[in-house]
Amino acid sequence: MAKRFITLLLIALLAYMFLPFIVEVDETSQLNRVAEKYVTAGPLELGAANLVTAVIVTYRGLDTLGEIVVLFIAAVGIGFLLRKPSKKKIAAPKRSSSEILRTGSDFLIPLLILFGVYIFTHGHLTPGGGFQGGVVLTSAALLFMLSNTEARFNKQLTEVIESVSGIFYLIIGILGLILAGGFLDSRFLQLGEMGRLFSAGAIPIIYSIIGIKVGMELIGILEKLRKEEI
Amino acid sequence: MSLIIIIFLGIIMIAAAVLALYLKNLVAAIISAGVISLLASVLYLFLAAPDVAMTEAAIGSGLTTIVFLLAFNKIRSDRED
Amino acid sequence: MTVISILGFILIIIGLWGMLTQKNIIKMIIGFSIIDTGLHLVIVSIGFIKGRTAPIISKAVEGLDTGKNFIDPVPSALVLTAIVIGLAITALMLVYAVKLFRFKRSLQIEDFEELKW
Amino acid sequence: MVNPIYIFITSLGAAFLLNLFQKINRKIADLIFFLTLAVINYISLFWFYQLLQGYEAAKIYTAGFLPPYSINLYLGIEEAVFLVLINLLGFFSAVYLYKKFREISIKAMILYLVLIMGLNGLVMTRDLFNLFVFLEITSITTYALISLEDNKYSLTAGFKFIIAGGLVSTLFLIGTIYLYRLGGSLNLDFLVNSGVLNTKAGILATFLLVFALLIELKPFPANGWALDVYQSVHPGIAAIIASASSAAIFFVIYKFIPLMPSSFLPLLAGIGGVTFVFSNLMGLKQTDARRLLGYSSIAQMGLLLAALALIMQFDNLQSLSSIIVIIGGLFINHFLAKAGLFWLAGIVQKRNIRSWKIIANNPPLLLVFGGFILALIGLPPFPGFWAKWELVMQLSANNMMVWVWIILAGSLLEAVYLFRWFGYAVKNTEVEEIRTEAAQYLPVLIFLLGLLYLGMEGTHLVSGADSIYVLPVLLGVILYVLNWLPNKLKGSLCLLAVIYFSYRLLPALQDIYQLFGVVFLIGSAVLLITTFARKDIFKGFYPLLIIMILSLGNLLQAKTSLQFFLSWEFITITSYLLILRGKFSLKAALIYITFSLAGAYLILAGMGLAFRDTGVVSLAGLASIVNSGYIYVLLGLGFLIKIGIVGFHVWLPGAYTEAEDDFTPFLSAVLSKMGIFGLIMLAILLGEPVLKGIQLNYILGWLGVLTAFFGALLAAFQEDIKKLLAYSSLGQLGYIVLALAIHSHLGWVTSIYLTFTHLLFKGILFVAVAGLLSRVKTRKMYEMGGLINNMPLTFISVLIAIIALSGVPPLSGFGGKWLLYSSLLEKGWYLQAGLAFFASTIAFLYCYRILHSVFLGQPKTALRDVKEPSVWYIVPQYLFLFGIMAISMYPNLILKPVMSAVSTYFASSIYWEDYTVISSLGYWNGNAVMMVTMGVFMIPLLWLLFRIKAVTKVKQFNIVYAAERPDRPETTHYAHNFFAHYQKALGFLARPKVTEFWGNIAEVIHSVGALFRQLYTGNGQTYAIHILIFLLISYFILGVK
Repeated sequence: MAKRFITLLLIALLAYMFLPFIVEVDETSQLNRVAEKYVTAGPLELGAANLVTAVIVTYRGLDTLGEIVVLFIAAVGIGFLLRKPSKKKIAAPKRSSSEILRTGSDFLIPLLILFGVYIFTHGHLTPGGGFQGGVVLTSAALLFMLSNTEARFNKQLTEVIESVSGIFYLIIGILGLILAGGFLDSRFLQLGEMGRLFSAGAIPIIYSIIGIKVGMELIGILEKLRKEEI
Repeated sequence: MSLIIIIFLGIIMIAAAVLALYLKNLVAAIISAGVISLLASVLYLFLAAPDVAMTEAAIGSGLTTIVFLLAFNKIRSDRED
Repeated sequence: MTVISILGFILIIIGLWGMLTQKNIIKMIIGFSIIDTGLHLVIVSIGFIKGRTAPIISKAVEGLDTGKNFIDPVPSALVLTAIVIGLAITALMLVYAVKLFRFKRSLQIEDFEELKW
Repeated sequence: MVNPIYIFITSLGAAFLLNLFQKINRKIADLIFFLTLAVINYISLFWFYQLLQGYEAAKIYTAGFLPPYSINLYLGIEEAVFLVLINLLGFFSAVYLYKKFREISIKAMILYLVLIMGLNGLVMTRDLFNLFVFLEITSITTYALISLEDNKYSLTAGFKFIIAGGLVSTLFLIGTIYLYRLGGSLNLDFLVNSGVLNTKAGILATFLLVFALLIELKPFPANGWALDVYQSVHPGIAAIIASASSAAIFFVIYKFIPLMPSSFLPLLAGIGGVTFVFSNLMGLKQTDARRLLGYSSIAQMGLLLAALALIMQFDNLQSLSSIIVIIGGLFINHFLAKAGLFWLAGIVQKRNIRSWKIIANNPPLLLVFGGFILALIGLPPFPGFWAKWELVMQLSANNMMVWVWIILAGSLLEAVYLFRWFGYAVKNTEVEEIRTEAAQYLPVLIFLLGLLYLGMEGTHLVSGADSIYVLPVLLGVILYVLNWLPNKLKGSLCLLAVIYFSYRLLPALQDIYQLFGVVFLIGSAVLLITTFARKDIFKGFYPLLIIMILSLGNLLQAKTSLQFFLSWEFITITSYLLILRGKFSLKAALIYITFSLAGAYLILAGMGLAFRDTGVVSLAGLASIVNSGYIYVLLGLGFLIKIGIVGFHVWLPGAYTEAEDDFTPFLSAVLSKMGIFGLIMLAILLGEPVLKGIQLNYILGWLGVLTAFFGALLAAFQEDIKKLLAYSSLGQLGYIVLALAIHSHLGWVTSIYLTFTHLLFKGILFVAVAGLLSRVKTRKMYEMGGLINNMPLTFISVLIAIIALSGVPPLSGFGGKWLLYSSLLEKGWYLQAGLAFFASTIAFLYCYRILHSVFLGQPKTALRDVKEPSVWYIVPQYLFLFGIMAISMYPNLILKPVMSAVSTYFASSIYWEDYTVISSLGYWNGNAVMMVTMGVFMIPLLWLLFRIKAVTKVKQFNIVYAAERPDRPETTHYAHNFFAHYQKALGFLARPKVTEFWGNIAEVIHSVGALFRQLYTGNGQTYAIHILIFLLISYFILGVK
């Protein structure tokens, strides 16, 4: 109990410590230099309508690559941690899923995939992008897993797609380095007319790759958590 | 108007957070934590950040909850062995 | 919006409380994910400017000065990254919980004190 | 020009593809893995080389926009150094881990590659959020790699690590976002001077960032998780965490310094200092090798942090080279040695440090182990030595003496546990072999060679150093390589080397220095003959001996305080290692090195003060210091500890007794004089300093006479012949110090004269005892007896040495005593003279006992067939004997050179007439004394010999007891407890009070260490709470302004 009390005291002190963040930092009414440049020059420089996408894919592209890497190593790491299967591996009798779920998912899965693809290909135009699209792809896969409890995902295929999309990402980055201003510069393709699907340089391509890679990585994580490799 | 909604949502979120920590039933606690993220994604709309709202809804509340449940399921099946 | 950043900090504090006092490892991880949610709220609220819209060029904002009408896109971009990283860490923590349970048949943090001093 | 961004591209490309390649062929995947590591090594080395040539630093703008609009990387010379080290370690650790990787899973290789890439990113990026991403990349890969050893220990540790890491990243992110809000940028260079520090929130944000990074450096007390990780993970991974990851984080903190408000630096220094001292304190109680390394790692990073923060606070900007020496030296030293030791821990496979003795079966491994230990402690010839030296000098110059003491205290604690560990490793009693594989052994060896190379490079960077130590070390290495030669040949080579070295050195030295040269070098040369008696091949003996002897010579020709200290440390290390060779010397050697290092650190601190006052490291510069009392005290105390002055003598009997029998003569006859030399040098340079109105020489004199008194007293009550001689040595050194303290012409003449005679008779006695012990397998005197018939030659030399020692006419000792009392009376130190006289009467007692117990009386049955020791023991004795006879007959042989040497510093107060020395108090004619005494003694002796038939022999146990029964038969021997009656009278003075005192101090320090480590409860949650407490204390109490 004493320990709880001390912890409470500490946390209260911590809250007090954070106080200047609330008290001293008021709401801004102005953009700072960096943001100002992104929203004013961004559309012209990169041709993307969604400026968050412009920041994610190009201006702070290295972060995004890093983020992809984080997901990648999380997937690898989880597989690595779970490399030894549980001691007693009884094939637990899985309940087969209901008819409704199965027919429903047969119908839904293609739609979800389509929707996911839409989201990440239109990341430069509308809200959403690679991550969100990738998650939608994952949900399609999840639905598949739920409706077909016996089936195993084609692991080979997801892994190959994942690796290849990762390499493509890097290649596009290098193209930016060689053909444009720097690594991950998306301007080595024509900017095109703003608002079109094929515009904003390489942003849609990068975001699509991200979408696919994120999708595959998340599927990998879920798959590893669901079943263990034997 | 929006302020009232925000405060209302905020109170629910805090309540959900406390519930998530103190519910005995772990599945309920996990879902309760998912609710926080879901409501947070609503708040992001107020903050004019639709991208974040989508992500938080999909990843923060959706996927994270699923990962929690899968892991918990794994632990439960280990316990039964 | 200050209200939302306050809410964010409250969630951080609650999550931290959970992480430091809950004995069950799963609960600790829940605490961590609450911290994460709060943190994301704080970050996004930093970029908000009253009366402005999402930084997406559309018909509605055509012809207006984007510099005067858009919120800061940077925090949003950062949070996207942070959310994904948060997921990765949470998943890893959970896998650790699974592994720990296999070794000790327990999820209580006090049962993992062999290494000390 | 290769764009450094390709470091990321190649490692990521390989990481993405490894899984696919593995499906095709595992061999190809492995090849790609190593190729990738080689490529990133190439890139970093390439840039390092380019930048050294003066090329411009690489500025990489990603996405083709200038900062702050895009993330940029920077690769300057500092970054390049860190990258090269991290990548090299990455490569070699991969080689080391290869087998494990192959066994387990390709996934480990993928994670490993990404980890190394992440560390590169940490070093190069200039963007806060990008830094966060790289931080997470390295953390997540580490979390996963921790499970390379898939057991509950590593996984619990890993989970604690994740909790701490989660907390850290939260703090970091809060800090980052508020800096962005207040500073308008995420770019480090644009945040500096952006005005963020004008608000409390800005300072808080900066603090959170710095604090988060700090926690990654594992400061005390918020580091329980780190210790668990070090203890339980695979050593290959531990090496990466301890060296590479810490290096990257350390560099990030360095990058952040421009951003910090000035009040952070003292805070960082304080945290670093506390971490350094406390981690080492707690390390004392640790027996798990890997956890011990963990403590040491944490301590070293603390020291590094403190050093960095302190240097940044110096008022006057120091020269670049001294910063490179300090930070670079400490860093590289820790980096290479710690990685090497963790690897070694993996090879040895033993948890408990006591079980490390199996390493002694594998000499190359033992050598490497010893090298790393010396490096970590900061001894020459490793980079850490230069770094510590320079650090102490610069701290002193900036008036931060408190820091000097903190750092030296921490270093001493660290030395104790590391040397203790090393001691266990050397004592080989096991037959178990260590399996080594080239892939594991090679990286370790390469890192040690790297350390040696960099240590040598350090010589050029430190002012006042030169390659003075190269010759001894080189000869040592040659002798080590020639180990296969027969023992006598090696010994002869060694002897030749010493003679040649003396031939070159002695003429170049002047006055007193030259005389000490004779003591050190000629004395050693004679003693070397003894070692010819060794039969087996002794690895390491001659190499160490030659380094020690030549370093003694170097001590004399040192021109700068650094050269002096360097040689001093070389002698300390080699003598420690030589003492450690004795069979049961483990404890004695540890005590010896502890006291020696404590003494050395006092000397170091004194030299630091001198540097502060003079600004130069030349020894001659000491003479110009006006207020030299403190320096005199520090240096003097250091020298006195080496002599074993009363109060600090606890190391002496053990070391003398437990050292190998043929090494003890070196300790007593030669090595003990280095402290005397130090004192004389000090007196030459500083004169007679006064501190707070106290005449320091007066105290020194009393210390000397008390040492003489207690030395003699303790000697009288010993049963162990070596111990007896050890205490006797101590007593004699007391006279030398006393004479020295008189600080007059006569006093110094006496002192140096005594030094010479002590060399001669202690040389004889210890060599004789070595010979004796080579035949008789006991050191207990009451177990010997009657050996006069078995070893007449030894008996004669011992007899003469003892006559010389006890100071009775006619031999040289009498001259010494005469000179001593003359000089004491001249000075007016009557009380001291009285006590000295009393002490020499006690000396009679133990002298008599040696003769009587060992050589006279009834021979023991078991020892009836004992023969004279080998000729190699006899020759040096008679060489010394010849010396004694010569200077007894013709004292001017020695007194003349001594007097002329001393008269460089004092006007002479004594003069000569033929063979007669005349002082104001009387005269001494050695020749005449000899003649008279011979007459007085020879007549009775002849008469006794004539009467010898009348003596009746008594059976040994023919004693009648009066109702008293001895517990053991031996104790009935008359020689047992020989001076029981005196013991009753004076025994209370001989009780080991001082030993108890030091024992208690050691006990208390260990208990404090044990107390503090109770903090580490093993509970992951508690560790997180520690971090929180630490955060709040740092912020609120330590005052972040």
